[in-house]
Amino acid sequence: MPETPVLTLRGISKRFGAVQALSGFDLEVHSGEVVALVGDNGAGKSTAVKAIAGVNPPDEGVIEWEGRPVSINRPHDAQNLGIATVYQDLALCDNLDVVANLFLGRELRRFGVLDEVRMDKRSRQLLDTLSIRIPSVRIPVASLSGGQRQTVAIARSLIGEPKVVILDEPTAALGVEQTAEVLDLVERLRDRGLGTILISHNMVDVMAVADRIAVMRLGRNNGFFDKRATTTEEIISAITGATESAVTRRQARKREEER
Amino acid sequence: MPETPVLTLRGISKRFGAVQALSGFDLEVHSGEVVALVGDNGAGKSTAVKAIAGVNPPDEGVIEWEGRPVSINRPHDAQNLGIATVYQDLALCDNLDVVANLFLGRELRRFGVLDEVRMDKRSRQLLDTLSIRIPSVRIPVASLSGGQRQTVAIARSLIGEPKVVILDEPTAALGVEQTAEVLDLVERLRDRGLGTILISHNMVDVMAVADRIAVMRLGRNNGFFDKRATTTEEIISAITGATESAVTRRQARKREEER
Amino acid sequence: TSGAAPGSTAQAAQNEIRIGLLLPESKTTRYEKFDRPYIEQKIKELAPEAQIDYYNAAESPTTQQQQVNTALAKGDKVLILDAVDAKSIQSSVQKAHDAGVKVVAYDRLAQGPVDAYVSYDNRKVGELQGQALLDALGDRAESGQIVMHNGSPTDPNAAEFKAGAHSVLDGKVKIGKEYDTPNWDPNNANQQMSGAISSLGKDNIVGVYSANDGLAAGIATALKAAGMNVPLTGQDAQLDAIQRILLGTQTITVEKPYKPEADIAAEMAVNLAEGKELPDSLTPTTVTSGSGQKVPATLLTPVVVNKDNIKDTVVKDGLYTVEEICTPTYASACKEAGLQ
Amino acid sequence: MSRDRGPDASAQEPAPDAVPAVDTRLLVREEGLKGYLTEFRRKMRSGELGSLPVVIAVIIIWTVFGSLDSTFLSAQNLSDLSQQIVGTGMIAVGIVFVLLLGEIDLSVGSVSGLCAALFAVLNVLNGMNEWLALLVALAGGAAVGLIHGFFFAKVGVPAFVVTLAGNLAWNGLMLQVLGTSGTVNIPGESIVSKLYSTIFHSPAAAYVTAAVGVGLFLAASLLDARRRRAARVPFRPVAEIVLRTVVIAAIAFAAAYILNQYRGLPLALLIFLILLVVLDFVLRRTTYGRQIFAVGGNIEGARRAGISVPFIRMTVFMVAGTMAAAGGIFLAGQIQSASQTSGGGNLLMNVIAAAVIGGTSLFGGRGSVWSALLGALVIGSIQSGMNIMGVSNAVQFMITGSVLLAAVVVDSLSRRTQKAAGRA
Amino acid sequence: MSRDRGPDASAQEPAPDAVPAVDTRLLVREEGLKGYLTEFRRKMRSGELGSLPVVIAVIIIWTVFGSLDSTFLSAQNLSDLSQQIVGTGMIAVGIVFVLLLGEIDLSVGSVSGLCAALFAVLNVLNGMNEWLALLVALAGGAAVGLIHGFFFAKVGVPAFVVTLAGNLAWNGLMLQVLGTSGTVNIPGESIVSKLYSTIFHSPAAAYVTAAVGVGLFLAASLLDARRRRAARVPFRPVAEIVLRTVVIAAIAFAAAYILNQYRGLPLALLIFLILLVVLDFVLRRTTYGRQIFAVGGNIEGARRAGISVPFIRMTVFMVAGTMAAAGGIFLAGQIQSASQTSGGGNLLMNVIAAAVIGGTSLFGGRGSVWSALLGALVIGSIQSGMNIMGVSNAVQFMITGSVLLAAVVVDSLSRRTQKAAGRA
Ligand SMILES: Nc1ncnc2c1ncn2[C@@H]1O[C@H](COP(=O)(O)OP(=O)(O)OP(=O)(O)O)[C@@H](O)[C@H]1O
Ligand SMILES: Nc1ncnc2c1ncn2[C@@H]1O[C@H](COP(=O)(O)OP(=O)(O)OP(=O)(O)O)[C@@H](O)[C@H]1O
Ligand SMILES: [Mg+2]
Ligand SMILES: [Mg+2]
Repeated sequence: MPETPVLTLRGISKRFGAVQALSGFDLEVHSGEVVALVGDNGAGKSTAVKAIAGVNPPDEGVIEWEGRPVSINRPHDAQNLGIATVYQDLALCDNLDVVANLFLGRELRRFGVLDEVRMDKRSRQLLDTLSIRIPSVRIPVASLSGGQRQTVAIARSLIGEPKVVILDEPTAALGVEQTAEVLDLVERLRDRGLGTILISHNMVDVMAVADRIAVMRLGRNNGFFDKRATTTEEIISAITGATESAVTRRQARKREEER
Repeated sequence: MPETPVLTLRGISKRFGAVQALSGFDLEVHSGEVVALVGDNGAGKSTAVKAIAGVNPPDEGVIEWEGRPVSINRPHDAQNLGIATVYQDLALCDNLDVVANLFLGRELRRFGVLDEVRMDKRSRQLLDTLSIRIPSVRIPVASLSGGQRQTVAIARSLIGEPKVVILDEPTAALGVEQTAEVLDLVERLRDRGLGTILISHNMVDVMAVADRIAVMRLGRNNGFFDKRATTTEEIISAITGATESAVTRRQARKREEER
Repeated sequence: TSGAAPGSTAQAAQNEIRIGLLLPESKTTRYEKFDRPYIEQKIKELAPEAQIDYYNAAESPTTQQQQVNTALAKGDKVLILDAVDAKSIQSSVQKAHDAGVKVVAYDRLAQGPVDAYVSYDNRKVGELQGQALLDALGDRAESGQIVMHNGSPTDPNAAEFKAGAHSVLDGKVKIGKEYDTPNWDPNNANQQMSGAISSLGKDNIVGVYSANDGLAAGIATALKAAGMNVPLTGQDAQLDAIQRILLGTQTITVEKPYKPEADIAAEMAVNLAEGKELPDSLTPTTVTSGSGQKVPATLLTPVVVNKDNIKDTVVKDGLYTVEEICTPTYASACKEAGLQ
Repeated sequence: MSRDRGPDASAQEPAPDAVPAVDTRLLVREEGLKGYLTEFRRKMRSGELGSLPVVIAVIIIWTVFGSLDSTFLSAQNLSDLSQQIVGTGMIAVGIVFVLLLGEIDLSVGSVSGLCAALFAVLNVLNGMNEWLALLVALAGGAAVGLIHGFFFAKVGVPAFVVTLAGNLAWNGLMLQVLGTSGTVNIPGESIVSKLYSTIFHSPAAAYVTAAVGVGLFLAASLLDARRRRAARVPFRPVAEIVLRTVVIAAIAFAAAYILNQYRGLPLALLIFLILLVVLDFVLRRTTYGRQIFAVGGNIEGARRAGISVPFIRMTVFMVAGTMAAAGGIFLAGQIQSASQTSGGGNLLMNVIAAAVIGGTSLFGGRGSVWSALLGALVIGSIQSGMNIMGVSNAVQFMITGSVLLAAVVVDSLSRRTQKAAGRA
Repeated sequence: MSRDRGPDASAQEPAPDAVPAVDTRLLVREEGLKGYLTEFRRKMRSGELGSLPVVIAVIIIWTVFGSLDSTFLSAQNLSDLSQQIVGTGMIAVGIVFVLLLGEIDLSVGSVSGLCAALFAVLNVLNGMNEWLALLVALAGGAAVGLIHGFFFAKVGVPAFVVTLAGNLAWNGLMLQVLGTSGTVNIPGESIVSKLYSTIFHSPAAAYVTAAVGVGLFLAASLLDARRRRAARVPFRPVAEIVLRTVVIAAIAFAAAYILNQYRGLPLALLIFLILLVVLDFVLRRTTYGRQIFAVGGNIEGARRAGISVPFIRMTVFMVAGTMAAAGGIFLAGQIQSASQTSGGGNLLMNVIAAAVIGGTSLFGGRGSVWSALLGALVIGSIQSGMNIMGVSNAVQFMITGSVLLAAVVVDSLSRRTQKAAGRA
């Protein structure tokens, strides 16, 4: 790929006490590309995301934004660059209403005062577009269901003008329909030229929307795959680090049983 | 099915303030059977589970255990009957070590005093059997990864002698390998004659292990399906309540693109 | 204050005079500003080589008990003891006595085998306050009512002031409202006074009894806010009270001159430390303590301070200088009162 | 900033003409004036009681004490009350801010005493210019708050322990500041005394104040409704706005009338009311206020939204410190002196009780500065009533403790109902 | 119950001979005596400081005060100290229990005063049998704790507010109980006085106590190791057990020696030590203790594991109330009287400081009753030292405040390190 990636990670390391969560992790994201980040539990995916988003800055390594090295030490830095993140744990404020949550950290103002009217209007438009079912934009998030909260969290990342959107297991808690809608959404992001990092354990979803797949294992890179030139089996063996694993055993058994 | 179901729910209703989360919900679970409970976000699956487990007793309806009506008002009641539950949110005590968490609420005792030695031994055996990777059974759960915590939570439900195991989205947060292991485990439970209720949004997993599939929609039953006599599409349309939904639209689009 | 030789301090202290001074608290100005320096000064004067160990119990009887232990561990031979709680200290006094240490009860008569006692008479304070109020009222005493503000119900001394005042006032004047004020809190007194004014009506109140100057501060502003100027008592001769007396918003306060009390305590202590009997001049009377002991004692008489005798009381006793009292705000009032 | 570039409505599926999806199980939706009543009933049921319990409490208290002793409801007593609540109320405002974060400040009593002592010693004893001394005292309160905030926000010590330790330490410092001088008189002409005791005798003052307040409220409501209507988002119907305005006007003019019956509008009350309006605006209509609520609701969420949680925490504790200083100054003005007992006694209990009674939740993220006014009114009324009745101390202690307990029980029960109604 | 029927090892895959899986990134594992040192270093780094800071604190404090005034380290002073810490320590034990739940009890001061007053009034004034009166006082403490626990566990009011309200209300009740009599003297022959002041003069008493304690520890350790070895689970090597026993023996006999230098072993200290051993056992080796830790770690988790959270909470507050009563009785025995100031002053600060200084976390789920002993020793030493030096009150207030702050700062920082090392 000739053009500069919008976001590049090089040699990112992060250690938590006795655990080396990331060591020398690399990643590139181009505009208009969906990169799936997959890996076993504890592989370090969320840690990588938090490093990009400024929640837990890395110990070592370089983050480049549109070719320039940048330092991202606070969530605000990432936001200002144009990185929007939807976290695995939703991080909504239960006591605030949907509008307030959508605009949290980037409220619209008029004469220095919150412009509720514009925020209200904008929220309705946004939620309508995503066909999100919410009884009122003025009810506290506390009264929404898990799926509704997840869609609010995703919608929130699209307020502002992100160039890169990071989704950490956005569909883990979602029903089939909502999952389909989120996948639609991811494709729409790509169509609009955004770079997207999608973390998921669901190979079906990954194969459905990703352009490239980055596999992590024990805090390191374990291969990059082009969606069109790979198979689910290949990725799974990169994830588990073996051709022989519980997954393959299951599959073999099933095949046997079917026979 | 002629023999009495081990667990029967009849006309269960539960209301939270303004939301009627369950209305007239029915369910039967037989020994040696895996029942998948599926439904959209907010359909009321977790609410149903909590009703069975005594966490949030239902407002109306009858719960029968081996044919006898029982009342389950506290988690202890459910445990005593032989119902073990793994919750969507893990509910482990971070400050306690793995052994203490495994035996929490049903500690082994010797002369009225905690029998650490036996609990220690038993834990090692159990974790070995499930081939769960944990550095030591004596480290606090706080230092385990999400996947490790999930496996501990599942292992915990097997201490005691449950006749029915309820798993609320046990694989949502799991990697492919751990997912395969959990599915193995579910099948082993069935082989040993336990009744299992499995909640999942992942149709692949559901179709892989379930014998029967109960679909919920807006707090009500929306059909029971026999695994061998149904298709994923049929179940999805029962979940979404329509033949035309985001899921089918996606599939149609994909097929078109591929052509 | 330390400097004892290493090893067993009890032995090292064999020949020197070593006196422990135990005061009850430091929230009230008097202890740190007057009692302690006066006593230390007088002891040094009488016995220049004397060692003085100072302890302040911060209003806690338990702390004071521990401080007595500490004093005994350090080898003090005489304790000048102003008890936080005259009853609670009994076991400590007994312990000191058993260890051969003499105890001079200061200001409050500790129970137990005390060797000497010097104080002002608290009941007398209440009587003086009551009498001063009656004097100021004159014949209005018959027509109107007064409001009484007693001290904190947790302070045993407050009960004595109260009893003394009642013994004079009862039957001479109608008491319209009476309050105990927790923690001697002036804001509380202020609100109580406002309530009393609303309740009784400002024209029916002819005078106010306040157990101390702190309460009087709150009461005076409530009276002022209601546009009233009636006789108001106090106690302790605080600087702010003297200034109020100059302005006429308070009528009297009761001074208990610290110097004589401190001097006598010091003399008693030094005498006892040197193993002498106490001369009659130091113990003109005998009092009976709560635990039944007869204690040789000096009881001093408190003084009523009013606008006319400020110079002869607080200024003469060295409590305050004229400059301290007569800040610019009070300059004209001072002139009027002949202070400047 | 923030031109919304979210997925544009012109994107392919889902069809833009899809009926707005409504979950049939959601029993209540917005629907004009009638919906307002339904909404009100829903709120009651789901435990969002707001200031209703406290209004009822005030009515009960006034009725009881008024029937026991008629002086309680006299213009004079109510007028005194309106002055007396200002000191407590000011400190309670700071507590409201801290409670919105879900934290507590146990040091405000000591801090108020310390700052009053600071003013008195600087101005009266050391002859510093009184405005400057006032500023120093307020700044001192802010600095103390900053210290608490630092240990809480940066070091991670729970706020209630920091401030518990502070409660003792600042009391020690106050004793040190007052030193051997003890009580210091603040002259009647001093700014501090005047702040408390000035009263606008002209009846016009009270009425004009009431009129201005009501007018502002009406204008703001109408303007907002117009903008909302223009933007096609739900708005309050004019009928509802008029109704609200009428209720507020009734209360405002009644209060003005009572005050004028005795001596007129106290400056202290006016300052307090203006402060409340300003701070209420800050909390509800500015980014800073929104961020306070966000931190009170979900700390991690707020942090990830790019809000500097330590900044919010430290500034909120500075607000609490400053308000404690301001309250301390008014309390000193009340007795025209600063003494060693300043800020002690039941003050801490009273201000916490005031904030909670007023309807601000202990659990964070829910409340309003008006709680401080309402709560201080309840506490002040009880005290005034007990003073008039001449109730003994032991009983007063028990009553104050019980009132605080009752307030938090209501808060806790309402939160529990809310939890059951919303999602836990 | 509980014969483990978990999936049997004979099930198909995974192969039973699979190598025990070890995550290569987990840098530390168990490995005998050497691993013990590594483990120690890891604990230090990850913030699990346990009682190390407090031991260092005691050493520093003793060195400093000892060098300033030799009286401090005299057998007489240390012996007095060993008695004086008992009252504070007892109350601190209750606080430790409450802290293990992650809660706080701000009423223990008042409760201790109330119960002491109860005893004094019943026994001394009303002539009730002294054992019965003692029982009533302790039961009173438990009842008060039950009330707090009820409002906390059943109604859902935050514990710190319930107990803050209680602090005032119980103080009021104490004043009521003491009534007009004010301070009540407790005769020297009374059981309460004797509990505090009895001293076993025979040197044998102290040495035998030390020997019994050390022996029990050794026996228990060896037995446990044998059972573990038999069950093929990791066990402590004998070398390590011996080392630990030697350290404990050194401390125990040194303490006995010092006590015998002055007057012997105080009964109060003996009672306190026995109580600590018993409660430590309850916390670490019984289901009840395990449940307390579980509730302190994750309330919802504990609830779902079938633990009755309200029961645990209520009983823990009852323990706190009872221990407050016991402490109050010892404090009354110390001054042989119950007065209106009992339980007031800095007592609350001191006991909270003692519990936290001793290493029990404010954040719940982490700590030990031995904290109460160690913390009370630190607080007691500082006070005794300041008494000997004659430090002024304003300074004492500030120092006590700072010590509490320092203790919680250490706790908070260690928790933060732990969070970074464990999973947040
Ligand atoms: N704050 C933290 N403190 C200590 N260790 C941590 C922390 N966060 C993550 N870890 C550790 O770092 C490793 C990587 O964790 P991470 O959450 O990034 O995994 P993941 O790939 O997101 O896993 P999952 O699929 O379960 O979400 C794990 O071993 C985890 O225990
Ligand atoms: N404690 C609660 N209080 C109020 N409402 C609740 C509560 N728990 C659940 N609900 C509501 O009940 C409905 C069903 O929720 P439930 O959690 O059972 O759904 P679910 O089927 O488990 O969904 P998901 O797939 O998202 O986990 C939702 O509308 C939810 O908002
Ligand atoms: Mg993750
Ligand atoms: Mg669910």
